[in-house]
Amino acid sequence: MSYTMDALSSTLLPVGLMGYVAGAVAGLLFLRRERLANLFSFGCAALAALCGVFSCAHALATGAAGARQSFELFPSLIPYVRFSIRPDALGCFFGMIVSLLGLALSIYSLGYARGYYGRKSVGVLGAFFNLLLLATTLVFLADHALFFLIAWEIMALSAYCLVSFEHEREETRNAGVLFFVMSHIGTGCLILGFLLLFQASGSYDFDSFHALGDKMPASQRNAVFLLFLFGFGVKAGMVPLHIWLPAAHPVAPSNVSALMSGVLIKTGIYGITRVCFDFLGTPPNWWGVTVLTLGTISAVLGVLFALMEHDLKRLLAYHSIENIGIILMGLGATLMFLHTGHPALASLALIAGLYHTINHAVFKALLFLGAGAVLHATHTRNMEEMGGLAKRMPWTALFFLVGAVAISALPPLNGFISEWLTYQSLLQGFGTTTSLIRLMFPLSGVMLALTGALAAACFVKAFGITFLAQPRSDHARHAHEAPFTMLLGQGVLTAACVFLGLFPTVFLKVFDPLTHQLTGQQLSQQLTVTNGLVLAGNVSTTWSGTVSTLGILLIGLSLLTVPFALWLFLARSARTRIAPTWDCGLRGLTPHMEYTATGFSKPIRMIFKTLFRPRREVQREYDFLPYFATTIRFESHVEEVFLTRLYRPLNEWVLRVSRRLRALQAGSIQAYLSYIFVTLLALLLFAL
Amino acid sequence: MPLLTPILAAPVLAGLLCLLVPSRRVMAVLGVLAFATTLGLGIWLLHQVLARGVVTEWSEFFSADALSAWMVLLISVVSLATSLYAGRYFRRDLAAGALSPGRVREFFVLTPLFGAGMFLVVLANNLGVMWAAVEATALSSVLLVALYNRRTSLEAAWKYVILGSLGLALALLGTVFVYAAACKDSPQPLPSFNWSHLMRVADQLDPHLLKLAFVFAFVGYGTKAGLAPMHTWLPDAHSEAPSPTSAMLSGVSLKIALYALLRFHILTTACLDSGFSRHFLLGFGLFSMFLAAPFILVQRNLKRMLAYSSLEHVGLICTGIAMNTPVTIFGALLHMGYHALTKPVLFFAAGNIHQTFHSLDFRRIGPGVVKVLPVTVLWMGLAAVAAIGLPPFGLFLSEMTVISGGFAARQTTVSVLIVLALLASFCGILQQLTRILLGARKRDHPSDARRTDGVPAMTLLLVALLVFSVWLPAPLLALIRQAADIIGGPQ
Amino acid sequence: MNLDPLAIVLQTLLLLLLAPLLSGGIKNWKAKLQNRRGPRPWQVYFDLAKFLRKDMVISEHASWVFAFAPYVVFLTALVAGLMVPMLNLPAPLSLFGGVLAVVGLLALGRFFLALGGLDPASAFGGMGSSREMTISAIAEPALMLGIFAVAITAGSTDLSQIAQSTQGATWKLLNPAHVLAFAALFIVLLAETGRIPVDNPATHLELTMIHEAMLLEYSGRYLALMEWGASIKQLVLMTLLVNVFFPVGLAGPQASAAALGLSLLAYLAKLLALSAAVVVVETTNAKLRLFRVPDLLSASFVLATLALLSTFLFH
Amino acid sequence: MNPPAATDIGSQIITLMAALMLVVQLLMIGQRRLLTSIRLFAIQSLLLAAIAAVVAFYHDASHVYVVAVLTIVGKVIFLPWLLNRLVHRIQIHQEIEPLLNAPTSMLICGGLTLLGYVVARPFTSLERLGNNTLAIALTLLLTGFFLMINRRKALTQVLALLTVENGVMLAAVALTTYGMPLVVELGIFFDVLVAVMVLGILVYRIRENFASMDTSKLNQLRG
Repeated sequence: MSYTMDALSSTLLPVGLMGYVAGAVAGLLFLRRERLANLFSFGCAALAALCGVFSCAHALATGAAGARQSFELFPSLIPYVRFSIRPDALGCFFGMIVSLLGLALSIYSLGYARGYYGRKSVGVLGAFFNLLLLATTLVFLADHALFFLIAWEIMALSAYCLVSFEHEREETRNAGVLFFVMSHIGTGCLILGFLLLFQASGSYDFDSFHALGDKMPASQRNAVFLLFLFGFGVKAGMVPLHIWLPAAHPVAPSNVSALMSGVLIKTGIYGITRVCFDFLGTPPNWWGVTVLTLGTISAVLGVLFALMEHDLKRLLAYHSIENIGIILMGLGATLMFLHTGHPALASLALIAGLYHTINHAVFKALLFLGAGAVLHATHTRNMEEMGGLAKRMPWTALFFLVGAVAISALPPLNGFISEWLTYQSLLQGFGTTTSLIRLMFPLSGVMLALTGALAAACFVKAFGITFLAQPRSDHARHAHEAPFTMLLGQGVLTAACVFLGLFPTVFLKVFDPLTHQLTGQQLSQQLTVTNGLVLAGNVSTTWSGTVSTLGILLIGLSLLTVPFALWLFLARSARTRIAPTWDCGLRGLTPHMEYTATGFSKPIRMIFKTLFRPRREVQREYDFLPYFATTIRFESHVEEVFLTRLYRPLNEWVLRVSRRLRALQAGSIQAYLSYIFVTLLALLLFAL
Repeated sequence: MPLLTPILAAPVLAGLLCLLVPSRRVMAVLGVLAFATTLGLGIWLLHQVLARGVVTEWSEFFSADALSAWMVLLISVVSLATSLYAGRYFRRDLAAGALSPGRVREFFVLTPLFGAGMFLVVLANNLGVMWAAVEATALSSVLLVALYNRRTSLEAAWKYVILGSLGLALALLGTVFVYAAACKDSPQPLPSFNWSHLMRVADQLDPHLLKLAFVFAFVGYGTKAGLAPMHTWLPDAHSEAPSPTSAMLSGVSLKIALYALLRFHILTTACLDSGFSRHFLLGFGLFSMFLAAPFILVQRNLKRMLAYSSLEHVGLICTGIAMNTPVTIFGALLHMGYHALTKPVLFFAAGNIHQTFHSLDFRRIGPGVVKVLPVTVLWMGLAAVAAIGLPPFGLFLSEMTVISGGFAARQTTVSVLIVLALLASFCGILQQLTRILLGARKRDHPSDARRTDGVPAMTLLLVALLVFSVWLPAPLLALIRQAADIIGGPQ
Repeated sequence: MNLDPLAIVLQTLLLLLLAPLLSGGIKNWKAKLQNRRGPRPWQVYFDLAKFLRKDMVISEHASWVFAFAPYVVFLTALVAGLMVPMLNLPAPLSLFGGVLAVVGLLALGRFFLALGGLDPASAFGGMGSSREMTISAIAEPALMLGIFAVAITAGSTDLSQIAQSTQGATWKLLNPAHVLAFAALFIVLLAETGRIPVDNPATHLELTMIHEAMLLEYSGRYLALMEWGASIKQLVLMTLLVNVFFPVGLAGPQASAAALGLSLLAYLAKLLALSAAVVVVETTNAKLRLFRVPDLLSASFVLATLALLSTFLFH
Repeated sequence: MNPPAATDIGSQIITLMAALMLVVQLLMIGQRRLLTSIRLFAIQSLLLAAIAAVVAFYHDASHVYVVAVLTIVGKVIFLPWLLNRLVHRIQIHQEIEPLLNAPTSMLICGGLTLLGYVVARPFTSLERLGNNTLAIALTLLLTGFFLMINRRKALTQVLALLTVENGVMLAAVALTTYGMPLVVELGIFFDVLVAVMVLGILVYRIRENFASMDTSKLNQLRG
């Protein structure tokens, strides 16, 4: 039985891949028939994703993933290239993430794409959407470096096409180019990294790379590590390589933004995990320290920049940077534990990181879908023009709220679980070494706390300004609830959030084959106490720490009896009136009197002003006294340090040099002749 | 049954016939027929070469080894596509009054001759004849460059012919030196000047003389092949020539000059058996790659940008060959092929754009070409994706092959440099094309938009490219391997 | 290890009943120190009862979030309270979560409190939420660091375990780690419970108010829940301080009624001492400007870091 | 087979004429009137033909006579005539000021001559007849090259190109006993002819379009 199931699940995988291909083709076939294109391309995507979810989840649950052998999709005649894939545990885990999101997003897109009818070609959107899903899945499953690179580049290419889907606006075009250029520079590093590995092993098969690092000379090994860290860091949006992310994610169609934030940047995480824990062997200490530090910096800076945004999708994009940072903290800790020889603890940190990976995928996609629904309804991304949507689109508001609570790492939802695991592994890390390095663990833990608190602040702002209070513009006033498919898509992800939050002990089993593959440990038994209700965070007897979100929820609900009992006794006669908000005796509150997003984050802007360097311009016109202004125009900017201090100068320098060089080709034939002449003389002298 | 002679004869015949026939359409058909024939013969030649090693005719006056056969295929394909494209193209020009019928006839006469010249280059067994043939291609293409008779096109033609003939004079001196070294006292000169004979006696030749010969040949043919810093004529000629000619120039003509250069390289290496000539190729190849990038980055003219990208690809091919391992040479030859399939598409698309907007200046064309020429832009986009070395197209594979070969042979520095240069030009082309192709039209576009011009030609090339990217037929693979062995010496 | 319903009920009752008394007592003492008569300590009970009985006025702009928030605030404080050992070890819900869960739950409450403040579209509410979230954002690292210092020494994130280990032989009154961490957490306590010098609990309509600004639109039973929740939160934090740092008199598991009584007395004594300290600070200090508050909290952060370093030195 | 004395004489003659070619070259560098330059070129080609003839005579290699004849027909008679017509057609007789003034150019040419000798030294053994003919050939090539760089008029550039060609042919004659194979010779010959025609056509068109022959005005294509 289980054997046939396994066979089924392993056959389902290629079926899923074919499904994506079919979706892409369908999209192109029905270029002119947008309804059919929408239905078929996203329908195929949904089915394919379903197959993917099933086969990956099954492979992980039954541990079959451990045993899978690599097989060729189709033979190639180009030397060096093999189109071989192997759904091992790590691949399956990420494959599951992409398929899960693919499912939800495809359902959502069925409704979302209607917004493009008559304006843009839905077929193209669907085709590239399928292509992106396909390429991403292949990136996770590829078992051969060149095949990996091919899938990687196709992924980047289709992502580029999707980002510049609404290419009429210049902002979009520039964002697309920035994204593609950055990602390709990253790819260059990956190519070099793989080539170094290839030089050492003589083959491009991932098998031949396994634990290769131990055989390589240290210098080369470090070079490989740095190359991959850079290459994958770009894709993951690690500070300071993140600048493409807040530019590209907002301008893409929202279902694509969700896919990019949810899955695309996770390919970077996948790469780092694959390389560090599968290829490079036992790491030296500074690798872990580097990754942990970068992670911490990314987390804090990401959330700080997010707080300054009042463009809803840019805000979410910056939060992706933050969460990538949190994931990297887990991975960095893993590296350090592997160095000090604590495999169990390393596995715990790894689980924390990867758990946060899937969590972030789920809730960030959910939030982007919510933002998409809002965009769909109000046609603006500017939070200052929203407000009051909770009444007009209650379901979207509810889903977004769930996402917000989850991403703020608040119990009982999934963000809390993964950050809790991260805390546990960091705190236990303190005992693993006696060197001063161990201070890094609690300190980065504290930074994690800061990040969480700031994230909470940021999402109070995001949700409060967007959905609560009075509408700030006519768009918002006439907003309407999103169509059913869009809600369904969000619903799926919400369910996933709740499941991952309330039943971590169930989900933990998924990690067993994974940690077994990478660190030779299986922790799910150890981390589950009292018949699965409670999650434990300790891998050694010298530490203890438990949590149970489900328990907390149940107790909380049962304690609801207290207030309700009080109603019965005291407040049976109390009535409820709807009245205007108290307005200090003015003539009624207008939306202008509400607190704005910019105002909300001002205290933080002031506290961290050394980082933001805020500039503001106030123009007020008044008739007779400045206190009675007729109009006030307020403008405030914060500086994206890396952009203004690092990237722009670099770019300008390159352009300047290139313009100088153009003088070589100044049009004078005499000059050209003399180039040849000089070359000839030089070579003659050389040849003598 | 002669094989090489018809390959040469077919285009010459077509060219001469074009002098007589009245209608433009017939001339176009003639061109297509001629090159279709050569393509067929080329495929046959492929099998012959695989069977017999070297095919010779006219008492070894013509001879074709794997390398020549490979070149024959490239020339035929590109010329075929060009003549497919040319018909519609010139109908537009006539309609717009940009050209007189006489000039159009000039094109249809000269193009087959141009092709024939290139065939002669690769089929001639005798280095002197090879030289003469290269000169012939140069002269025939000069008039094509000057076809529009605009000031700029005349300027380009002038630079092309002056630099070209000068270079060829130097190449001739190189040839003379080789000859001097070859026939010390042998009474009957001709056979002793044959490639086959030269390779046999290579090790007895006077090394000093050969060194000198190679220097002159390198500068000479290098000028024609557009290696920096002798490349200065290249962007001018490519941008000013009518697009079909640009396609042929950058698609094959550069590679033909490179082929001539390679012959000398092989000979020198065989004689000196040292890296003397390799270092030249390596240095200048890398220099070309790195010089191309900044010019692409700040380029304002579409076809000039494409020309610089050709410069970069030629540089890559040189470098790959200079790395001198079987794999890298194989990759370089493969790259030659893929590039020959890609570049013409870009130039055809550029031609459509030029005829639609009457300019090649980015600021005049863009943004939003896609709104006017959707099909053209789609094909151009695909070709551009291929040209900047992205999968699934073959250039990615060939580049990876070259680089991997370099790494496998522990030539890490060179390979890293290659990767860097490729990155740079990628960024340039990507942002430039995005700027003009995508976006919304600012000003109202001309009504008579060429929506489907040249689609057959482009499709032919792109389909071929895609097919050969994922699946190389075994004989072709064998042929390229054999050619690689000829260049790298049998490892 | 399983749950003891009785303990849960008992501690719930204790939290519910003791919290109002504590805040009332503090109010009363403050008045006394300022030579006022002040309200009676148990006045707060009457207030709550009054609120519960009264009709509710709900803003026309408010959405369902406005109604949802009070429950969350109230329940999170309560559940968090059940994870902190009050009279005996272990705390009833110590299995369901340690200090991280407590902090998380309080943050959840704060999250909805702030949303509730934003919902009625009044500028006061927005201002309050903004400041509340800011201050908590910079208070949380200090809180965490202080807790980490003790958690690492105790080798657990479970409050009961921490208390136990500090109760054990290793516990010294003047363990520098503990002293520094306690100082740090005391400052955090002031910030979290909205006390002078961070916020002034006595104001009801000023541009300086933080906590009150968010409650401005609440009335009737929602207001009752909010106030009650706030006082429970205060009790929880104070309990956390006293029982983690001075676990004297904490009864062990399955303690007899007498032992529980004793530990109750000890507990009350400690609470009185701590609240006395709070009162003294409140009366002797003036409220800080908003942008001075970070300095205060960074001071507590430094203290916590020192605490951590000292553990490092004494390990 | 000729007596060595005869070969000796022959080699002397050849050396002399080669030297004369060099002199003519230098004169051209100094010269600014187009028609004179064309004549000088004719003389140079004549000398080249003569050298070929001498070689043919002393080696009684009949087909080298063909070379000599071709040179006379082509470079001494036809091309000068063609260029003359062109000059009359486009009404330009004076070369304008070169980029470098005469003394500097002379200095440079001296340097180039030196280089030519240095490069040619290892190969003196290969020369069948005359000594240092190869050196002179190289010098012709280099100075011709320099002439192209230094002059602005399109027509002068053509002439310079042709002198470069002469240098190459001299080298061919000097180095290879029997001259190049006939086929090659013919190929080269016709190529040169066609090249000059093409150049002529272009010069004519440029003259039409630019109302000038100044190549330094051809600088619209940049970057």
